[in-house]
Amino acid sequence: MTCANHTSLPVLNAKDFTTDQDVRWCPGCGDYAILTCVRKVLPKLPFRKEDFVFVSGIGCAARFPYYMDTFGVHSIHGRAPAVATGVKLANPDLHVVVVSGDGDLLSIGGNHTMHAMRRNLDFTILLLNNKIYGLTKGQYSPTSEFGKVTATTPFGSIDYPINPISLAVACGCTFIARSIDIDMKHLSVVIQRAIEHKGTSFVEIYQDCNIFNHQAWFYASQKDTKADATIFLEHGKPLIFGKDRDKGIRFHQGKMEIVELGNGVTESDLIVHDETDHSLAFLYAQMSHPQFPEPLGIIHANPDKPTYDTLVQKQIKASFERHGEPDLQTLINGNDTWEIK
Amino acid sequence: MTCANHTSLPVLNAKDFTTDQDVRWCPGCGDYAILTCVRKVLPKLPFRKEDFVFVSGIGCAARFPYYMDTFGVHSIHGRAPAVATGVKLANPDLHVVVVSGDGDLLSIGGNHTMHAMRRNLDFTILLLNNKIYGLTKGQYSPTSEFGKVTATTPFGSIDYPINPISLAVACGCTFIARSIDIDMKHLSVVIQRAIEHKGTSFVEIYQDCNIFNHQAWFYASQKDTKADATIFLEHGKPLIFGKDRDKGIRFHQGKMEIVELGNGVTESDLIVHDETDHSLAFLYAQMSHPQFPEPLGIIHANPDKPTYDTLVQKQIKASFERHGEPDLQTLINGNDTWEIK
Amino acid sequence: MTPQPTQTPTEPTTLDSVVIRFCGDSGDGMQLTGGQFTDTSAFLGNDFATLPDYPAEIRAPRGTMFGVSGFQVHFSSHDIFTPGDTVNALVAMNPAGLKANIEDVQPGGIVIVNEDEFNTTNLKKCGYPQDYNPLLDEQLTSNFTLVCVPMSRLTREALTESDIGAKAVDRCRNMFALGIVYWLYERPIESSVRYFEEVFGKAKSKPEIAEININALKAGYYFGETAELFPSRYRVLPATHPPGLYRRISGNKATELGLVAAAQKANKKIVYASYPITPASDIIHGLSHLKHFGVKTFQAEDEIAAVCAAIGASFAGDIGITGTSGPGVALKSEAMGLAVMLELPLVVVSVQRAGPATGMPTKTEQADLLQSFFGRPGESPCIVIAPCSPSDCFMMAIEAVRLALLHMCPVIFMSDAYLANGAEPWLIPDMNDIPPIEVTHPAPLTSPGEDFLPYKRDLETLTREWAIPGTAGYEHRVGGLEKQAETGNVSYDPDNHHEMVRIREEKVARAVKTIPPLEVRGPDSGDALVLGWGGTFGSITTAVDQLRAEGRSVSSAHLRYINPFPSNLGEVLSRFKTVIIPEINLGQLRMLIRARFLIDAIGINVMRGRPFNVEYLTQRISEIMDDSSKGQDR
Amino acid sequence: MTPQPTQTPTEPTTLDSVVIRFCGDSGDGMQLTGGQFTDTSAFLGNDFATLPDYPAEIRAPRGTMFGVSGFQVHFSSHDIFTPGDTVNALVAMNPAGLKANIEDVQPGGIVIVNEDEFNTTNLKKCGYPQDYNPLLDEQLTSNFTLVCVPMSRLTREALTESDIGAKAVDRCRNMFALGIVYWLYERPIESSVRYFEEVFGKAKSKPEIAEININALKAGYYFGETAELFPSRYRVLPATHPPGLYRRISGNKATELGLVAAAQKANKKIVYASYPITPASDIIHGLSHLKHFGVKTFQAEDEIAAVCAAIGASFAGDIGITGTSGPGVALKSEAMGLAVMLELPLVVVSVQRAGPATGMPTKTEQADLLQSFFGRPGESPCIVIAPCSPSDCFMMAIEAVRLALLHMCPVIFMSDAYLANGAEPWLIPDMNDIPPIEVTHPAPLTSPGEDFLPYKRDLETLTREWAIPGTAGYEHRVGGLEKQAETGNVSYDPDNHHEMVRIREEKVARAVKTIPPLEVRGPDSGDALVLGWGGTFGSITTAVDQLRAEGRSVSSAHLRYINPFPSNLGEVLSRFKTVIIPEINLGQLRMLIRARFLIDAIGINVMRGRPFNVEYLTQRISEIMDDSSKGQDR
Ligand SMILES: Cc1ncc(C[n+]2csc(CCOP(=O)(O)OP(=O)(O)O)c2C)c(N)n1
Ligand SMILES: Cc1ncc(C[n+]2csc(CCOP(=O)(O)OP(=O)(O)O)c2C)c(N)n1
Ligand code: SF4
Ligand code: SF4
Ligand SMILES: [Mg+2]
Ligand SMILES: [Mg+2]
Repeated sequence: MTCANHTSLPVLNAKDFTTDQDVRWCPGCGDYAILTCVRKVLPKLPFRKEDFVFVSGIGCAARFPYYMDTFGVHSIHGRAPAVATGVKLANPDLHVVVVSGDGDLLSIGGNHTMHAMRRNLDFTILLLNNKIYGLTKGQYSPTSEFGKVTATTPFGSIDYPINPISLAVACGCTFIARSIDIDMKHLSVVIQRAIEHKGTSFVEIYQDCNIFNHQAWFYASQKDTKADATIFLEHGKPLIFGKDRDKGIRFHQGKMEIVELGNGVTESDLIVHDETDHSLAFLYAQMSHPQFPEPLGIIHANPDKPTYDTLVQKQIKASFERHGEPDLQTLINGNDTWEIK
Repeated sequence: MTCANHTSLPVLNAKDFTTDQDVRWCPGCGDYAILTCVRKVLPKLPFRKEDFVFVSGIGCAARFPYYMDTFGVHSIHGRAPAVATGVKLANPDLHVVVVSGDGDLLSIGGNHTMHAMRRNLDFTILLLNNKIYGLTKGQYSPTSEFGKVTATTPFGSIDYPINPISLAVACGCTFIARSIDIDMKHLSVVIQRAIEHKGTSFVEIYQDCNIFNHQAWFYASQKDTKADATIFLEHGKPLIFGKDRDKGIRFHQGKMEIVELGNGVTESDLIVHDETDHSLAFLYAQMSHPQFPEPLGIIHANPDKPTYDTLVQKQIKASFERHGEPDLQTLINGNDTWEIK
Repeated sequence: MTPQPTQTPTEPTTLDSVVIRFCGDSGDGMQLTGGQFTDTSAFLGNDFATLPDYPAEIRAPRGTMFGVSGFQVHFSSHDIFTPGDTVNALVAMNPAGLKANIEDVQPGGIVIVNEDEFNTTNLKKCGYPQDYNPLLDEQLTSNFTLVCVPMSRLTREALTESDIGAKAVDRCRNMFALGIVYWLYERPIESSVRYFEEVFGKAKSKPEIAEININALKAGYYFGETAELFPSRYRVLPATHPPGLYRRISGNKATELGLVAAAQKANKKIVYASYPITPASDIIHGLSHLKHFGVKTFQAEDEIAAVCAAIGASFAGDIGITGTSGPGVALKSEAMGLAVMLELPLVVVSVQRAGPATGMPTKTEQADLLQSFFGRPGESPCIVIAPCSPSDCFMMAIEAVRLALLHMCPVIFMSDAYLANGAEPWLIPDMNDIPPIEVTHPAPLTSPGEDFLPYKRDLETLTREWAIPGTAGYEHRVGGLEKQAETGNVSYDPDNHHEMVRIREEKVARAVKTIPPLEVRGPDSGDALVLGWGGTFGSITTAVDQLRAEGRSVSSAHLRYINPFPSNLGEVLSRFKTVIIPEINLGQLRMLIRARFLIDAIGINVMRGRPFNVEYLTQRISEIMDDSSKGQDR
Repeated sequence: MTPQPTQTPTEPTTLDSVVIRFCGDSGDGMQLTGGQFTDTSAFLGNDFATLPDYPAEIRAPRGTMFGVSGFQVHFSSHDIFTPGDTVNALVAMNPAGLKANIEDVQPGGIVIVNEDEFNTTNLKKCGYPQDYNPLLDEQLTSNFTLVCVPMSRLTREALTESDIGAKAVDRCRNMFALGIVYWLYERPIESSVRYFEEVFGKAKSKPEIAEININALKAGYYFGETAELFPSRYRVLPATHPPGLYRRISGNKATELGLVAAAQKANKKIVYASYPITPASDIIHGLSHLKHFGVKTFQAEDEIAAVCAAIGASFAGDIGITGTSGPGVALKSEAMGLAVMLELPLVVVSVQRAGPATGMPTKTEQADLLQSFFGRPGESPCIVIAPCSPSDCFMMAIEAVRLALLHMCPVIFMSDAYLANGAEPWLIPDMNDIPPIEVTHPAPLTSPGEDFLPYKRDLETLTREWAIPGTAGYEHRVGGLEKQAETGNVSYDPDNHHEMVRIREEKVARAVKTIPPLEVRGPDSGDALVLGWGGTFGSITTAVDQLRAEGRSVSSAHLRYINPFPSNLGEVLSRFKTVIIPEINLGQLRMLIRARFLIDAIGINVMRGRPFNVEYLTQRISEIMDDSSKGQDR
């Protein structure tokens, strides 16, 4: 049941992680690329196939586990992080990946997502954010932009959206990243790092819902806009972006500010990305289109905060050390018995 | 049913807001002071008594409405913000105050709190934070400090606490404040501002649970420590604190830093509190004891963001303007009828 | 505009009723096609019933079995109650559609296929063995009247003049198919032409789209006429409906309109708070357009928030309504208990789907009845009612609101996926004939008066007064803790609790006084009574009418009010030797009836995610009537 | 160490059994006092049963009615089953305690009060009219043996030498009172002395606290002896219990231990995921100390997260358990449906309290039975069992785990507030006598073998195999959508759904094979059978035994397994002319019995948040037996 210390691992490939079930997403759905990506990343990791568990809620994205030839639970709407918590409590050696949609993880399931992150459970959450409810045919989600016209908001939504990264930062999540379905290479790197991370790793993935919200991410995915609308974070590198890489971000009075490079402004004036810096993450959390380019990449990573799973095990170990071999009869008897002869 | 435009309001006092029900909190409970404070604040407001609705969940704090001679709902655990939302949808002219505990509003009810804040519903949330579950006799709550020994964590809790201010900031809450039960004067000011605010106003109140968590807030309430452990925010004033008001906070590389005044460091180097600055709120959200003094006062206030309630009314109005007087029969008939003679 | 016949056709065969099913890929527009056919039949004066059947996936990859979408229309010259058991004519736009539906077609039935889609790729996608083409299979050709039409090619050819792009052109195949069927069943194309002109011609101002669809439709119609593919045309005469203005209506639409009508009749506003879930989402979609009718819709963060917002709205004086399906009802159950305790009006619309858990979310079932009775802790009585047909959702939605307001308690309205999506013609009622719903709130006190007693009751109905925030002098607190009679203060007094439990129970029981007695269809005594509730009305009525026509001593009755039961229920049951209860569950109403009346009611219980098959029902009813041993259904 | 009598006392009166109730303010330590008295009685060999009764408020302002806390002990020289209807001796530490409890005292009973607390402030706080002191009321003095003791003053005087502070000294009044009572009932003080020495003397190293408590206790004892306030001392002889080692046990403690024992017997770890709620919280409190027994506790963010974590844990191979009360069960209901669909072991501990909604959270009730049967959408069968006494919680908790593992489905364990908090002596079973629980998981495949079929079933039990993550070759997916038989793949096939619904139902029904038949207490046929379930065992047994002793033809039987019913239930019922079902609800089991067996079972239904009053029960049973009209209970 435990799976530590494997001396030799079989060589696997994406096909080994592919089930015999036909994938049932709409043609052109961004979920396909993400699935392909995950199938390719897993064989690269030094883990056994049978130690993976994929857990999801309900939604288009949440069909994910059916297509991964690993252990998997397609649970109920919004509860994937809670189910995943149970899996890890039972067996901390498993590699657990939660995959679900923005409605699932932020609307009905927002609380579980929040509490998993603050507890630093050692699993990965892939939030497939298409800014819409796909499976129920196009209602707005907590990430939909203000004013969005959808099935339930014919005159435009009046909810201000939540920024998932902001939430993750506020909850003290120890690994926070963002990527996009169309950039398979970037996505692969991010997902691999996320699964490798010890602690809750949260990845927001911009995902195209081809049917109900096709243009939602165009600013971040289309050739003509993406270079200005996004910024790739690299640990130790200054924050530069733009089609001609001529723009950067620097501090001004504790806030971020976009500057043009040149005219006395040089790279050395710019903020240097440090993924271990949690305060910086608070600043990235405030960057959103169109005021700012939106950060893609690993926003924050803190591998040192003990995980919930580890702490559970530590307390169990301490308890064993204190009590020695448990004796059931002694426990049942308790301290106050009397005998009748 | 509507209550706008009152020309003359009766003069009321705290007693007018007091029910005939005996208050049933434990002797010494911090909730008493908060109750007294609220009873004193309401008469100061230019609102009619019958337009107040107090809504709570379940917990010691949640008994609040029974003691307020206003309309009130003592609902179920964690759901007060949702009930309050319904009240405001029905009648936006009411003044709604949610009062509940840390377990209620952040554990089981975390999601409703979060979504109410992001929607900017026009009501006040008073979070009576005693860092413990009082009513169920002393289990740890999401705000309890790491390592806390409680009924369910005999070996210390292993959950990292959530910072309520952080969460409020992440959700874009338009009024965020913090106060403490023992400082009635400060508390009154904060609560009054909160109720006056248009939009979701969130007030974290440090509250002493005399029975199960008596010393939790000592650092912020006791004479010898409080001046160093807290900092009072005042709009337009520099961030100064300490028993001798000799310490301040300034920016350093986009972060906050504590400095001693003197030796070349002057007040003008310090951050000046601007309650309208949302980015600043992100920084306050990161200040916690013992690394930083904890900010008390109005952390953020943005009265300009349209409230959910207003937007609902706006859409209704627009709809009326578009459609004119609604005719039920026309609606029922629809567009595709046929007649049989 | 319907093309006039250029040659004298053979005289069409007149049929009593026909069941036609359109099927194809989710992207093939089958729901629209079926809807158009239904509307046209409606205008012709046929009675009809429809059964849309779509997959849980939004748009599974083209050509796969999961992606098959279907729409069945039963149209007739006499009164019908169901969408029909077996299909007389199947239109299959691709191999997957054919494969998934062929077994429902009656032997000798017409099968029209788009032969262009029967290529190797598509055949493989739906799992046919290599080198096999069903169109060449003796089985198919000998058992059915197979009509192969190269619809893709013909549609393209018909639209060569359009320069709108191949994709849009290809999307018109369904209209080509509809044209053929219109010709076959002698239906005029006007109504559909008008539809395209209105929807695309004006509103969305895409006149080209309107044009190509209309042209494809015409092309199909002409093709039917010209190609002489069919042995005969068919005619289904108008039904003899009572005179009046009619519309097609689905259960969800009727529910939506009923709620609005009730609110207007009560002179109240609605807060409809909901979280999207199949098959209930349509209701919030529809209502969200009706802000000018005083309808406020709220898409909550989850079902719990939705019901709580509805409760909050009711406290503040609007009518709080929340709609969902079984999994959502489960989540709402704690808060529904709160509403029971607060004694506030609340309507819970429960559109049942096949469970347990996520189950089969787009399919129908009746297995949430006991959840609505007992799915809450403590003794927590709610009124439970259930519409029996798509159009009945209108009147029953009004009833739900009326009962909630009159009795100050939650009313659960049990619809289901079949009712929700199925449609039928509806003789539109005159809104003036619907009586107003009286609601009173105490008026503000001008001088300090007596203390308000929020839990003081009307002696007749046992309901309390509904005093709302904003009313001076009526400040009061409600909550989930047990309350002292009259004052409503928190009370842990043992006798008070016992009394309050009894009062809440009795209050709901007294609702019986304003609900109509149960009516029996057929003689009011006899060998057997077939008792049903909810969406099975159509199948049961059809089956029992048929058996009675065959001379059997059997009647039917349908419960639309379930808690409380109509006052005459026990007496009605006692007049029959056997009581048979068909349900799309394992016997939930049956259990309630057995417990209450101690009669050995026999169940017929089939859970296939679909309405009952009338033939099966007929057969089982006779068997049970024949069988003295009266064994339970398998 | 018990002080030896200095003067020859009058010979004590021997009594069969005594009911004593300690009451006072929440801060007066009544639960501790009652517990100590119970322990001492246990050591003396009495049988006993206890009923703690505390307010929902933590510590309402001193002296108010809401703040009254009570603890009742029934101790006896023969077998007893209930904490007793009427109180023989009341100890009231303050006016509120007296006021709240006096009506339960038998006429002529002993009432010992701390007269120091009957001052104007306190009398006013509990609502007595001005200038009225009940101690001076003829009513009280003539109806009861009133013994007024200035306990506050005497305690202070007894502890003058201690310099620990007035507050701590005052807190010892309860021990002074206990001392008096010990003297009155001839109980030795040793056991309590030892308690204080152990708890405060060592563990928390507060020897002064131990000392003052012990001194107060002794002072009370001496006072009893010296003061000659009582007409007589009383003696209750030891009961004739079977030989063996005993302990006092409450239902919650027994549940906790039973779960641990079951896990050990199954050689499995437990994940107990829960969200605090009265009266279930004790269980997670207790279990959180037992990490070395392989018990992992998880305080989740809410009840939904708790049950989902338990399901996740079961998927991964631990025993997933979740515990709560009615409102929590409501929240868990959607996920319980998921567990039904996943066919994983899950134990749901439901400790019922008085509802609906928040109700009376510290009081007992049995009104969640139907919720456990039907509180989920769809046909969603769970096994339901219910312990019948505090100690029975131990064996039934083991049964819950056994059945969940054996049948791969949720098992709902229905305890209640009375069982949870009540205590009785328990003959501790030998753990070696408890048979192991066999669990198997498929072992890893070493070479790629056949495809694993997760929903292939054991032909006998219909359960599927439990293959857990980490096992090579057994990768599989489970989910809430309907699944194809055997493969477990998603399936919307109509016939498959029907079959799966039937299989899930049948699987639970087959659990009947491993559950014991129902036993009848008394003759196995006769005029009446009184049938109960859950926490009413004690009252029913006492009442029926008494009626039988009076010569009536009545037996009793208690259902501990409710879904499925024991196989012989129908047959047992058929042997009695009348079946009477007392329940602390409005007739929930009664409904199930009536529906299943079509017998006119009569209910006795009293919902006062307390166990049945035995006298009332006895009287109602006779009335029903006498009354041919057999009307239902009011
Ligand atoms: C309890 C419950 N409520 C509602 C639903 C209906 N439902 C299914 S998926 C979904 C939202 C899907 O949105 P998202 O999570 O963003 O996933 P996507 O389909 O966009 O990938 C909803 C509301 C459900 N299945 N269960
Ligand atoms: C659904 C539900 N779950 C659990 C409970 C039990 N419960 C009541 S109050 C409470 C927590 C109280 O903590 P908090 O909100 O911090 O309030 P406090 O008592 O500390 O003021 C809990 C767990 C409940 N009443 N309902
Ligand atoms: S509806 Fe959108 S998210 Fe769902 S499968 Fe289709 S394209 Fe993807
Ligand atoms: S338990 Fe704590 S929070 Fe609750 S009333 Fe007592 S002191 Fe206050
Ligand atoms: Mg989405
Ligand atoms: Mg608290």
